[in-house]
Amino acid sequence: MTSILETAVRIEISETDFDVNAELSKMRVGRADIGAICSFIGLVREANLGSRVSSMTLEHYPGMTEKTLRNIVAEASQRWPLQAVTVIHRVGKLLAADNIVLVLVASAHRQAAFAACEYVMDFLKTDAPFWKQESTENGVHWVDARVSDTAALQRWNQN
Amino acid sequence: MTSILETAVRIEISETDFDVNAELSKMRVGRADIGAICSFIGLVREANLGSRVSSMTLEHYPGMTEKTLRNIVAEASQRWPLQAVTVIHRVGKLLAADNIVLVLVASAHRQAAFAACEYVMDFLKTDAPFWKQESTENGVHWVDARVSDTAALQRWNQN
Amino acid sequence: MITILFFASLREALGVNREQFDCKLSSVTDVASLIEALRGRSAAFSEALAPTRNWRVAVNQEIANTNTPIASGDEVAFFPPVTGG
Amino acid sequence: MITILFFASLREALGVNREQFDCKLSSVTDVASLIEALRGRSAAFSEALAPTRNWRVAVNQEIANTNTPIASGDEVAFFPPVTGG
Repeated sequence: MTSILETAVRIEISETDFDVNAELSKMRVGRADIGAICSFIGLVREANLGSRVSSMTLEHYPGMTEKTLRNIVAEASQRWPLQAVTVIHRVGKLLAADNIVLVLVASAHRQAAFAACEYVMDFLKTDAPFWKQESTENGVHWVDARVSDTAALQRWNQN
Repeated sequence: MTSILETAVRIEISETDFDVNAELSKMRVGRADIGAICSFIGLVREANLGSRVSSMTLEHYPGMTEKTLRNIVAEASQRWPLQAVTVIHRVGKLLAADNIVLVLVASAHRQAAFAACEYVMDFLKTDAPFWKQESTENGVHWVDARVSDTAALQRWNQN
Repeated sequence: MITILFFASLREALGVNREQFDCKLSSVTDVASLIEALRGRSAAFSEALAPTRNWRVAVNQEIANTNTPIASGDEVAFFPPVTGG
Repeated sequence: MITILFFASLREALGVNREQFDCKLSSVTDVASLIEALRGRSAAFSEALAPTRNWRVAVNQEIANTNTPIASGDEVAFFPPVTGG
């Protein structure tokens, strides 16, 4: 099992959009040992619980956010043999269909890449200090945390 | 549960490389209902079982390949609520670090996107008629199928 | 002195995002005593930080609980359950 | 007539990738009888399509087995276990 020291980690909180191709290139440059890259993109859905979301504002806790994401990636690197991990999360105002978050996980093997990418997303959802405020036709409101996100963590205790 | 008829499916067998950003754009154009896109990229690893792979030639069974991939995507669409699926697999000569395969799965929810993307890759590995011939310093040889790829299917019987 | 931060709906309900707080003046030694001191300020604070409300607390950017000790120089943050991703 | 296809290591071992085959001349009615007819041709065919060898067979582009019936117009393919992805 590789440790976090051997895994190339990139964490970024950004008001601007990310470029998936550019992030893939950064991760891959100069190496021919990667067999699999699993990526996840989270997007702003226009429809959420029956209301039409026109925009969303993402707030976070600078410092704790990066620390939390680094810890999550370090845990994943202990569980699976990872080669590189990139996590980019946007903050500020986002519109429907905009990108919110990008997670890229590279490994020699596909199962490790899939599992670690989903692990990072699951813990990002429950532990990383981001908060969403949605603007809908019914006004502005803070998004409630979902029980299903906490439930999703259960599977990682079984390994 | 959506059916295959409601899922936008793109299957391509190509001698040329794919552009992840372009494929993401095609999948996303004109829609704001996607919440999650899970993607998988398989790459040519330079080191494989101790030999150094300089290049690889991928052969396939035209017709059966596309049919098989469509069936796999249709099965995934029955299991999870998917919005769009893209599968691009390269054939011909590939070099170390080149892209081999791209799978993109869009869904309103991340767990469906992750599960369906891994499902498609697992069945692509065991059912889609592609064959790899590697060139290493020890000569040219056909890659052996791996028992671990067949074993990976077991999980999908448990649901 | 400690730094107290409030985020998201808590920040809005309390009308403050950051303040400096003198632990010694209020005999604050842990999260529980800090909350007691803050809740005594106003109805808004009492309501927002009530034990029945679903807030989270972090001390020095790590998730904490009411038993977590607090000392001068610490950064304490209160916020609702997170909703990123 | 049926079309027979060979892929990858089977194609290389047999030196043929595609052929037309007359089912009636050889009384071929299913995959088993087709294999019997093909194996009778040469040591290379006998060896490559031996039951102990790990080949796969598809009829009309769907995975089949030795019991699968074959009729005129069908496309039958033999190949090793797949290794894509």
